[in-house]
Formats: sequence, structure tokens, C-alpha cells
Amino acid sequence: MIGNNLPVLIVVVPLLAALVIPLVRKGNVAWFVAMTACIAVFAGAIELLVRVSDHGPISYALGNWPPPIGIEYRIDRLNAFVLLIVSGISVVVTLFARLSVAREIPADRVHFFYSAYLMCITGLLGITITGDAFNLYVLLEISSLATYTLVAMGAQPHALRASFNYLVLGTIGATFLLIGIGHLYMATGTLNMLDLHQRLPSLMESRTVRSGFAFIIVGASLKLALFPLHLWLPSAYTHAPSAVTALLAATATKVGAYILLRFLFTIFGVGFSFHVLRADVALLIAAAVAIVAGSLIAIRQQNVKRMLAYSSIAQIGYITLGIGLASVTGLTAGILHLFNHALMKGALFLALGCVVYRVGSAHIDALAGLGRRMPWTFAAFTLAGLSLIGIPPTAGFISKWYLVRAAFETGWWPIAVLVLVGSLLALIYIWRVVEAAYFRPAPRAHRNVEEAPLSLLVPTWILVLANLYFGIDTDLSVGAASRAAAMLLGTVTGSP
Amino acid sequence: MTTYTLDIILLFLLVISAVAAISVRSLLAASMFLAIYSLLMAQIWVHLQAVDVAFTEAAVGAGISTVLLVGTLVYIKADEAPAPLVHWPSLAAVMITGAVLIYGTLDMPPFGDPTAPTNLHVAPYYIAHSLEQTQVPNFVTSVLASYRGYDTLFETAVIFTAGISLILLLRQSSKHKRKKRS
Amino acid sequence: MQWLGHYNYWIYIALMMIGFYAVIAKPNLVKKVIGLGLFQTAAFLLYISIGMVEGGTAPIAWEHAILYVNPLPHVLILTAIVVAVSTLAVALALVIAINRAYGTVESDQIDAQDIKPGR
Amino acid sequence: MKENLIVREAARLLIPFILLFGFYVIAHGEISPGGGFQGGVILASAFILYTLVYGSKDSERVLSFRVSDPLASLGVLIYAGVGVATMLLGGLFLDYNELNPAHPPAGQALGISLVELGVGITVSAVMITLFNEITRALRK
Amino acid sequence: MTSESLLMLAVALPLGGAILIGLSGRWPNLREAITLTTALALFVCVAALVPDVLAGARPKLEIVTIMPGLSLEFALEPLGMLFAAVASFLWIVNSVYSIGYMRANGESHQTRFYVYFAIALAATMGVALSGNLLTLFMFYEILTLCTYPLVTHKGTTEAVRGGRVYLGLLLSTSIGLLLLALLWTWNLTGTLAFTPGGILEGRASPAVAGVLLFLYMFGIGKAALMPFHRWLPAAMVAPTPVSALLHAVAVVKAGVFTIMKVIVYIFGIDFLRVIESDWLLYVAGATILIASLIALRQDNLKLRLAYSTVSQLSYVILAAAILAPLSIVGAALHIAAHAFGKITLFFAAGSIYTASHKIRVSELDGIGRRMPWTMGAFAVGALSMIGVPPTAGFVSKWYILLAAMATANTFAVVVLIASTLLNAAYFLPIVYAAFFRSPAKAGHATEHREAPLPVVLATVTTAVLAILLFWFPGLPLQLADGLTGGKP
Repeated sequence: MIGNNLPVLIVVVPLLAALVIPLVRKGNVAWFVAMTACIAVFAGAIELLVRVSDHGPISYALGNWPPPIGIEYRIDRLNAFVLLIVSGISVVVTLFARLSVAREIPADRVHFFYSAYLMCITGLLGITITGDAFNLYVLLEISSLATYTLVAMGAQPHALRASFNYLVLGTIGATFLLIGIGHLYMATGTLNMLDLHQRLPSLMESRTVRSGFAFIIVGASLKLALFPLHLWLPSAYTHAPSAVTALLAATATKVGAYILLRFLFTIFGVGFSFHVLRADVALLIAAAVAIVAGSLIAIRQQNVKRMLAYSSIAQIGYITLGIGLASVTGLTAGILHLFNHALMKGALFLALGCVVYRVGSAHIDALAGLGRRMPWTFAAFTLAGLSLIGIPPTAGFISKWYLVRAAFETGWWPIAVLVLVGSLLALIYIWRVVEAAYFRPAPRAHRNVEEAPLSLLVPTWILVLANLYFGIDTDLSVGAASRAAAMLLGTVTGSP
Repeated sequence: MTTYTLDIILLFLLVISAVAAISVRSLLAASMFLAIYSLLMAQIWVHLQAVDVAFTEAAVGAGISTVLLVGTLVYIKADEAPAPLVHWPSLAAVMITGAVLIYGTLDMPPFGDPTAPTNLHVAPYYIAHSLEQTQVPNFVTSVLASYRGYDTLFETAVIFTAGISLILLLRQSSKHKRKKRS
Repeated sequence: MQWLGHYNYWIYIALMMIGFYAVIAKPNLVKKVIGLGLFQTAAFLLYISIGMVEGGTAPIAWEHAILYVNPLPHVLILTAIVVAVSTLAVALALVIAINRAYGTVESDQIDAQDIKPGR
Repeated sequence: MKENLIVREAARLLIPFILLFGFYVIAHGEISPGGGFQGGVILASAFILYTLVYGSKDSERVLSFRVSDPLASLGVLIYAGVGVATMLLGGLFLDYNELNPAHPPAGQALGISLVELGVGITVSAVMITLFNEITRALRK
Repeated sequence: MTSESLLMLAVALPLGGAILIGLSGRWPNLREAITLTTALALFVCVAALVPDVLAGARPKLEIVTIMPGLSLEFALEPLGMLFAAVASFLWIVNSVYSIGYMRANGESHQTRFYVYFAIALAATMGVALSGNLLTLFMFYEILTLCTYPLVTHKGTTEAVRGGRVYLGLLLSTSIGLLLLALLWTWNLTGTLAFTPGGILEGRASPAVAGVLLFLYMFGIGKAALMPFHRWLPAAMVAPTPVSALLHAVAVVKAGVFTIMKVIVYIFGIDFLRVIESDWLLYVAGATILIASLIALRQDNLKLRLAYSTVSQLSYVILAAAILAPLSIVGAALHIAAHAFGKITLFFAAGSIYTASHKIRVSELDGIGRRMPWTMGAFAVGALSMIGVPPTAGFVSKWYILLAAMATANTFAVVVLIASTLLNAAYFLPIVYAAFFRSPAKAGHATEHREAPLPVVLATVTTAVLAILLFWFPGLPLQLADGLTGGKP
């Protein structure tokens, strides 16, 4: 029963967990249920990835109604990989969450918190795995709704404001998607992604489809926080609880990128997206601005959480850059950075979470002198930072390598330079923190701060070590990414 | 043709109530206009033969939504502060969006066209088979609960999430000490 | 009839623009929420209009029906309406919480308070 | 409002009918407009009316959040449960035919009414929660 | 033990040492014992490789494939052998010196110091033994990062500022220019392996290769080619042992070493003759002269030494840029020769500081009488810098000069002569003052003797070696010859 229903279980297990958790009043039990669910999902995701890479795409007809009549789950190399990222990160973050949430969320609602938390993960997984455009919208709204609440759980009133802004922009984005999907449905009469992909090429001239395209791209970019549409991100990341920030930074934007990939390549196809409508130019420009502006703003931040948030905007720029280059290498680089950025940002935000757990603030002055007090935490921060900068042998370096290579191959000269300039800017803002932590005297209040507890350090270091591991052995990451890229570009020429 | 004229009048009223809803300073009045807007919308749904949607719109849009809005307003007890009449950047953004949509409408199939792709591809299957496959004469219900039952499962999950959210955000939050800054 | 044929769509665009404008232009949070409501409902009008079939009857089987309207958009919009009301509820909850924390629901006044303490 | 006798009596008379109507809508979604969602809202509205008329103290006694919270979960659990059941019966998720392999359409009908029931429960419970939480903010 | 496994061991040993040192931090004696044994073991391991290489063996070892067609691999060739031997040997001496120095000056966080020192050595070995450009780049960056804590060891604002310049310049050149060049090369050739005769010929148009050369030469910031030399003076805030081994030998030599590898194995001398590369000659020459002029005006002894290092490094580049087999030999020799000379000078400077806490040239009057051994060694080092026989500096300079004359390269000849004079001008006065001036009568001239024994011992040892290398240049010569593909 598990075997052939695995695709749907990936989403249903966390859903059921999210439903059961409010019934148990104990916070720890709630955490345990959540943890178990996440591990189960992770295991399932691994199994799916193996199956897909062995036997090609898997299709699962929900309610046993053949698509496009019913809703279909369709797992190919791309979303199997994204599933792995999302589920893997959620395991680590949940591991981290137990103490940090117990510290940051009032005890009488921890179990509700975990319910919302799992709903968010459920939504993200569902978006990734579904093969139905409208189903994607519904799941998007689930994860968003949960996310707004999770963000609002931050300690300060700013969190409420951030959450509200996120809600407004997020809803606009989702509604844009809805409108776009409506246009596609109008032109084709179907909602199934594969079906859409088969019917759209004949409609390339249709203004309805083109406007739909515009709305979908804008909607997805809002979720992805691509440069001009990033306004919700910094405050949301800054004021959300540590665990939530880590989860969002490492998974939510990635899923946004996935939506973009899915629509650009699978549904509309390269021919339409990049040759008829030249979306690549728009994406590349947005990405370039994101990298430079994001990094420059990050340098000026005093709150390290906010600094990392702006850095995320820049990093999203890198991902979009890879997508916009629309070559095999470029796409590989984009998908690869999807994976690597999840690792590095996850590690950074978790390390920061350790600091917040001890000193209750992420302001750069609050970090002063903590390098000695919390050696493991800041060692983790520094290593993950190096990965963000792109120093070998870290995962970040591999991303940069492929991005620049793609830039060379496609002859986009300035982009190669831009990517490297981006790393240098990253060096500046990461090193501000490192210097503060190691060379500035600790304020008297922090003289006897202790190292973060083990159950926070372990998940942090899991991600840090992953950063190092995937900087040396890139078979999994590069392999999966390049196969997914080949598949996406192959969909145009018809070859699998 | 008469149905059209009626539709046109309704749609026109719809626009008016929408404009009113966003322009009146009194928030209570605004939410009332929103309720009217929803009722008109429900009316239009009926005209477009979408009875289930009409029912829901009436129950939710005019009903629950209004109750929640009014409940909030009773608590807030404030009217919109005077603001500049037009916010140009926003207007520009809106205009661009509108332009794209207008462009989009230009080769949409004419309204109500039975030969539109939507009426040829998937939908006919439901109409043809619903009764014999599910014994449910109301196609909307059969599609909702069976053919696309999976959507509905998550639609319900969305509501559930909303419930959880409000519990998290509002319940006992007076005990939950938020440093009120002043 | 062509211009009439798209009348619904134009109205939906108008409504969407009105709502969208309120969302991004109005400093008052409640007004933003109301705008969101209009904005989303407009999108519903698009879908239902898509589903309309000239001379079709409501999609409920009965013996002498010749033509039914398309049920699929109705289903989608039922879902969307639910999503909309859920969003509305969460938005209002946030507005209440914000009002409790800041004593106002005007974004510019909230910003004014946020600047003071600094981050 | 509590003092207004007429209102109280009117409510006393109305509420049973509203509840009845709500259940009817849930049950008869298959043949007539309506279904779990609409019916659930109607049920909730009955409770809301009760609260408005008799005040929150009494309504708490009738249906406290200790009851409504689990109900919210329960509804979705029923829905998902049907799906799990069909899987356990060897079919795919939400494949109602498995509920009655001998006569699939009957299985479909059964499945549909079950999930509609689930939707109804969750919707009414959550709608009540939404109303309670927002108005509780008032009382505090 | 096969030479392949020795390659692995050469990098692994210092790393393992670093871990042990870190663990034994609580017991200083044990800690320093471990440091010394590690250093010794490393040298033995490296020395064990020499015979094979002289016999013409070129052991290779692939660790892991990082990206398709790109792997982390070690490969030994003469130049790397020479570099590894010099660095690993001097580490022993330097460890002895460090023990004396760090204890005498009561430096803090000594464990951290020794740990990062060991890691730095591991990185140096990695650079020396790297089998392709990617591996080299990787260890090059690691070397930068793990020396940062050593530069900022004191933790003072001055140290932090120094560290900022250090890291900033080295990383921005390596990421901004070198990595770009790397990727471009990869894009052109599809390989980054070090191959005799180069890989670019025929794959890159001379124009493109010219741009590439530019990127490489300035991208390898560790070679301190002007204008990217400022990190070296900045690094002088570090404790003297660091300046001595890392910033006179390991790090800076890693720079020129990389340059030579690129010139010999990526471009290929013959190909470089084709493309526009004269500017390199001029930049190197300019660096030599300008740095010397700056050195003249430095009163801080370590800074003067630092600028001298800058100019000496460009000797190697200049020699390489002459593009004659003979000059390549000279360049390789100079890597070794300068190492011994310059480390002696730094040792001396450190021992002066330890004994008398003097850091200024102007304070050294008559110090030679109090510290005869130290200043004697200093004199030897100075002579080697200038290139006066019988010191190692003479041999390498002689080769370079010969090559310059053979190729009728007037510019190089002029630069060499001029710089020799300048070297004399900024070194000899110190020696003179130390021995023949009477100490300032000021009260602060407190009585002090020689520096602690380990310090003096190390200093004298290196000085002696600087002389021995003049009489017995056989080994480095053979290796250097093997480099040009003359006789293996």
C-alpha cells in the first residue's frame, strides 16, 4: 500500500500530523509528531528520487480519475529533487525547532504552532509535487496562510506588521497566479500541466495566453521575492521566530523558484518563454539588479537577520540568473544553487538562531565578542558564510563555478563578472559579522554567555557539514541538477 | 438580450458599490458596501447559472465576511484617516495591470460561446458521466467532491489553517505579553 | 455583439483594478483588506464568466435539459471563495493584533512608531 | 440586546430551523445547490445568532472552544480518513469506488456524502472559531 | 611506502598535527613537542619523495572527482618538490624559533597559534603538490583563510585592520581575477591539468591569451605584484614567526610558485613568447625598484623587510618573464635562496624584539655588541639579499643575470643591477650601525643580552644554511633543471 501510494503519502502524512497535533495539548508531543512526520516524508522523498532517476517520471491519478479529468501528481527529476530539498531541510529545522520554539513561543500555543508549521510544509511539498495548475494555487494558499501566521508569531510587534505586508503581497501574487491560470484555462480548457504543455504551443499567438503568461510570471516572482517584488521578504525574515526564518529562507523561496521553472519550462516551454516572449531578458535584468542591490543593502544592515534576508534577495538573483541563461549549464547552475543556497542559508539562519537563543537579539552589537563565548556557533556561521561567499571547498563555490561557466558559454560576459563581484560583496557583509564576533569586546551583559545547547548545535552543524561535503563530492547535487536541467530543456525537443 | 441588459445593469451597480467601498471614509460603511457588492455578485452568479457559487457567495461574502469585518471594526472604532485623493505610483501600477488584461481580453472567446475550448475539452466529460459514475445529479458537487476531490480536501485544510491561525493570533494573547512599544 | 461579448471581462478588469488600487494605495489596513476582497472576487467573475454557456442551465442534471453551463469553473471558484474568506479572517486577526500593539491601523502612523525604537 | 424579549423568543424559534436547514443543505448537496461548505456556514450562523442574542457566556456553555477545536480537526480527518481508507482497501487516494467495489457508483455516492459531512463539520467549527476569536478580542 | 601515499601523507600529516595540537592545548610542553615532531615527520615524508623525483618519477594521486572532468588531485613535479622541501624544512627551524619567541613574549592563545600554523603548512603542501589548477586554487584560498587568524593574532584594532587589508586584497584578487581566469581557461580548453608545454597553445588566440595572462598575474595576489602588494606590509602586524615562515616563505612563495606553474604548465614558455607578455617584465621590474625605494624609507624594521620581500618576489616573476630556460632555473633557485635569506632576517628582527623590544631601525645602534650572534646572522641574511657571495642569493641572481644577458634583455640587466645597489643601500646601514655605531646614551637603553637560546639557535641555523646553499646548490639546481624539461 505504501509503495504505489508513496507520492500522495508525501503530502498526506504531514497533513494528517498537522490535524492530529492540535488534539494533543503537550508541546513536546506535538514536536515529536511533527519530527516523525518530517522524517517519514524525507525518507519518502529519497525513495521517490531514486525511483524517478531509475524509471523516469511517476504519475499518480488522485481518486483514480485519469488526468486531465482528475488531479494528477507528476514527479519528474526536477520536483523529485526539490522535494528532497524541502523535506530534508524541514527535518533539520524541525530538529532545531524544539528548543528554539519552546523559547520563543508561549507554551499554551506551541502545539497550534506546530500544526501551522506542518501545514506550511504540507503546502510547500504539495506545490512541488502536483501536476495540476489549480491544485498548485490551492496548496500555495495553504502554505502562505500558514506562513503569515508563523511569521506573526515573532516576539516583537514588528512581526505583525511584517506578516500583514507579507499577507497583502502574497495574496496579490496568488491572485495574479489565479488570473493567469484562468487565462490558460480559458484558452485551453484544461488545468493539467502536461495537457497544458501539449495544447499551448498551438496558441503562442493568443493574447489571452500571453497576458496569462505575464500574470503567472509576476505572481511566481512575488512568491520568489525576485528583485522589484521582494518587498515582503526582509521584514518577514527579520521578525519571524528563528526556526521559521530558517525554514522560509531554505524552502519557501526555493519552491517559488520551482513554480517559475515549472511554468517557464514545462508548461509554456522554452520556445514560448524565451524565444517568443524573451522572458530571459527580463529575468536576467531583474537578477542582475537583485544581486548588486541586495548585496549592497545587506552591507548596510545592523540587524544580522535582516542582513541575511537581503543577502537572500541577492542569492535569489543568482538562481534566477541561472534560469534566465536558459542553457543546460545555466539551468544546472540555477537548480544547483537552489540546493546549495538552501544549505548555506539554512545553516546561517540556524547559527543565528543559536545566538538569538542565548542573547535574545540578532543585532550586530549584540554579537560582539561572542566568538569566544560560543565558539561552535560562530565557527558554523563563519564556515557557512564562506560557502555563501563561494570559497572552495564549499558548496557555494560549486554554484559560482557553474554560474560563471554558464555565463561564459552563453557569451554573457558581464554576468560572469557580476557573479564574482557579488561574492566579494558577500565577503564584506559576512566579514563584518565575523570581525564583530571575534574582535570586538563583548558587552558586560554578555560576559558569561554560554555556548548554545547541543540540540541546537547539531542541526546547525549538520547543514554546515553538508555545505562542506557538497563542495567536495558533487555527484548528488550536480548530478541531480544537471539531469533535471536536461529534462527541462529536453521537454522542448520531446526527448525525455 | 433582456438577460444581457439585466446583467449589464447589475455589473454596473457592482462597479459603483466597489468604488463606494474603497472611497468612503467610514470603515463600517465601507464594509456594508462590500456586503452589498457580494450580494450583487451572488445575484450575477445566479444569472450566470452558477447557483452553488451564488449560494456560497451569499453565505460567505455577504454573511460571514461581513460579520467578521464588523466585529473587527467594533473593536477598532476608528475611521480612515484623511489621505491624498490619488496615489499616483499605485495608479500607474494598476493601469499597467489593467492594460495587460485588456490586451488579454482581445482574443478571448466571446462570452457564453458554447464552442469555447473550455466547453469542449474537460468539462463535457463531467456533464456526460457524472450521473452514471457517481449517482450525483449536481455536477458541481460531483466534481467538487470526487473528480477534483483532492482540491476540496485542501480547501477544507485551508479553512482549518485559518482557524489555527486565529487561535494562534488572538486567543489569550492578553496573557501572551507583547511588549507594547510607546 | 463582439463588444457586448466581452462586457463581463471588462467589468472584471475594472473591479480588479479598483480592488488592486485600494490594496496598494490605501494607508489604512482595513481598507487594504477590503480592497483584497474586491480584488479576489473580481478574479472569480472571470472564472464564472468563462464557464457561462449561452442558453445553458445550471449544472444539475434534470430530464429535459439541452445544455448545461460548465461546472468546472464553479468548483474552482467555490474553492477560491473559501480561500478568500480564510485570508480575510487571518488578515483581520492581524489587523486586530496590530491595533492592539500600536493603537492604530494607519500604516504611516505605525511606521512612525517603528522608526523610533530602531532595529 | 439580551433584555429584548421578542428577539430572544424569535431566536429561540428560529435557531432550530436554521440548524435543520443547515443539516439539510449538507445532506442534499448531491441533488440540489449547496453542500458541506454552505451547510456548515449555515450551522455556524445559527450559533452566531445564539451568541449575539444570549451573549458569549451562555454560548461558551453551549459550545466551548474545547469542543469546537477538536471538531475542526475532526472534519478534515474524516475527509482525509476516507482517502486513507480507500488506500487501505487497495485503491488510490480518494478512489471512492473502493468503498463499494461491487457497485462503484454507490461507492462514489457514499464517499461524496462522507467528505461533504467532513467539510460541513470543519467549516462550521472553524467559522464559529473565527467568530469567537474575533469577538473575544472585543470582550477582552 | 609508495610515493603516491607519501603525497597524501604530506598534506594529512600537518592536519593531523593540528588536531593533536588543539587537543593537547592544556599542556604547553606536550603541545610544542607535537608541533616539533609533526614538523620533523613532515620533512622526512617530503624528503623521502626527493629521490623518486630526481629519478624522473612524476607520482600522481587523484583524491575525488569534484565536477565532471575536474578532480582534487595531487601530482609531484620538480618545482613543487623544491617548494615543498624548502617549506617543510624551514617549518622545523621555525617551530624551534616559535617556541622560544612565543614563550619569551608571553603571547596569548598560543594553542590557536600553533593549530593554524600547522593548517597553514598543510595548505602550503597542498599548493606545492597540487596536480591541477583547481586543486591549487582550493589550497591557495585555504592558505589565505587559515593565515588570517595568525595575522590578527594580537586582536588589537591595528591587527584587525591589517587582517582586513590582508584578506580583502588576497580574496578579491583571487576571486575577482584568478577564478575568472580559471573558468575562462576551463571554458577554452576543457582542462586545468598542469601539462608540460602548456594547455592554451592552439586553443586560445594570442589576444585572448594576453588578457588571460593579465588576469593570472594580477589575480595571484600572493605574488605581491604591484599594485596588489599592500597586503604584505599589512600582514606584518602578525607575530614574527608568522612573518618569518609564512610571509617570507610559505604564503608569498605560494604566490610566485603559482605564477611559475601557470607560466610553465598552463601557457608554456614557447606560447608566451608568441603573445604580448613584455608588460609583465616591466611591471615586475617596476615592482622591484619601487618596492626597494619604499623599503629605503621604512624605519620599522619588519616593514623594511616586508618591502624587500615584495621586491625580491618580483625577481622570480622577472626571471620567469625573461622566458629563457636558464632564467626559469634562476627563478626556481631564487625561491629557495630568498627563503633562507629572508627567514634569517625576520628571525633576527624577532630576536631583537624579544631581547630588547626594539622595532625601529634607528634604535639599533651598537646592538651588534649585545647580540653578536643575532646580528651576525642578520648580516649574512642581508648579504644574501644583496647577492654577495658566498651566499645563496648570489647563485640565483647570477643565473637570472646570465639569462638576461643571454637574451640581450637590457631592461632586466639594468633592473637587476640597480636593485642590487638599492638592496645594499637599505641593508648595509643597519649592519654598519649595529656593529660600528655606539649605542644611544638614552636611559631606555637598558642592559639586555642575546635572545633566548631557541631563538638564536634557529636564527644562526638558517644563516648557516644560506651560506651552505652557496657552496652546495646541487639539489635545488637538479630540481630546477628538471623543471625546464632539460635533464630530469
